Amino acid sequence: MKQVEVKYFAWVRERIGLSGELVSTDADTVRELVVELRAREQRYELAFSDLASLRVAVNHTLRDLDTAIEDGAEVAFFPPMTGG
Amino acid sequence: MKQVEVKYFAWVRERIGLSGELVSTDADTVRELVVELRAREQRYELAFSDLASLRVAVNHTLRDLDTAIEDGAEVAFFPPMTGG
Amino acid sequence: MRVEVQAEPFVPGEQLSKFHADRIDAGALVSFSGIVRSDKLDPVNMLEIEHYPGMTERAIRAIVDEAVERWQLIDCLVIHRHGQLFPGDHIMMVATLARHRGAAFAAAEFLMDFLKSRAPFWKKEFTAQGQRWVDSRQEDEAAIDRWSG
Amino acid sequence: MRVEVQAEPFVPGEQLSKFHADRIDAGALVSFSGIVRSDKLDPVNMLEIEHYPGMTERAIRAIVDEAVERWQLIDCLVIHRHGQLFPGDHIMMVATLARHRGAAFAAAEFLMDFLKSRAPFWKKEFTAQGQRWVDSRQEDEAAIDRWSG
Repeated sequence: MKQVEVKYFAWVRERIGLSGELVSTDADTVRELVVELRAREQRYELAFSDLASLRVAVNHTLRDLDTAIEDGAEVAFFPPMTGG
Repeated sequence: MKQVEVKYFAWVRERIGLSGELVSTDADTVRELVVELRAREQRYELAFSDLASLRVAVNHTLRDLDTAIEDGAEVAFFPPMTGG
Repeated sequence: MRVEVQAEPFVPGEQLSKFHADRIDAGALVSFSGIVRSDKLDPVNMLEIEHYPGMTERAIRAIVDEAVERWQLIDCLVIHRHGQLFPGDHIMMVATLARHRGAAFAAAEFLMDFLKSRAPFWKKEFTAQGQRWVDSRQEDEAAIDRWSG
Repeated sequence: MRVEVQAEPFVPGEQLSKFHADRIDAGALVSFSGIVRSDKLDPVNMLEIEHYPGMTERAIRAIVDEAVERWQLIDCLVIHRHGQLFPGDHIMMVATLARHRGAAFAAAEFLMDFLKSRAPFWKKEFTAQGQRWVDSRQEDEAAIDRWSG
């Protein structure tokens, strides 16, 4: 089992109702982690319902869903950014 | 005979040795005025030797050599501008 | 190459004066600043900007590094606010110092395009009708693509 | 729409602060300033800028009017110095205030391109080797053409 720090921002955070949580997982990739999270509860299902409109960062760098997850990684989910 | 206020800037001014002068002329266009001025002296001939590298303003607006000259006009000759 | 991510307000003119040390090899200085805009027909009372503290500065630095290398910038500044902002407030600014104006302009536009959709900020507008997250726009992604030529 | 043609020095940051009144319909503020540059290998000791007093402000206003109309600018500023300048001095600046950043950037670049070769200024460099008039460059004319599309 890996320990992963998962973070949520903007409407992902609002839908899940958490800004972050420590997750124990067997997921090898971000995509597998998403499958696990969606299976948990309605609010996760809702937050992850449209993967095309989600962005992922692993250890503070933008990545895609097929990125491998190591033990101790920080994985963040958020909508497309609107800075500037 | 028309009276025309003629002005010279940058290296045109330096070559002719004047920043401006009142000129009495029968020229109908800027081109005819240039012919008259060139005929005067070596320093005018030198200043007007390369017409392609000269710019003309009539009454404070950029014009070309075929622009008509009215009595009392202000005609300025200068190299391509280098502002900014 | 100063990068500031801050809740505090700033004055672009003051930052521009501080930024430009008298470097005699610099010929061109460009600045951009983004302002909270409110429409008469649909007034925005407040703009809340959320960011990702562990990642934001790192993401901005990566964008700055690329701009500096690509246009050989002599100096570069990015300031971006988060938290609660109000109409007329300055959200962020960039400044670029280069030998020639083409480089200074291009680098400033590059920085803006990437800060817009590659730095982890999210804007929420508070209006009389309620709250709404600002959507990213398709043209923001398209703007990124023009730099990959 | 302020236009200043002056011998006196100015500080771009101060001018930028003065320029930007808090208009809540403005979303984007761009500034450019040009600086007297000196090369190590061929140092410029002084730059003298000659202009055509009767025509300069009129020519700049025509350029400003076109930019304001074309990009629906909320405000626009041009300051241009003449006389003797030294390395590190600010030669001129433009600032543009618009609803969106695309317009503010485009208008600032347009103003620069036209000020460069359509406003009656001429630069002379004073170096250890003597004096020389700065030549206009072919690409400055080409820069003008890109706006006629």
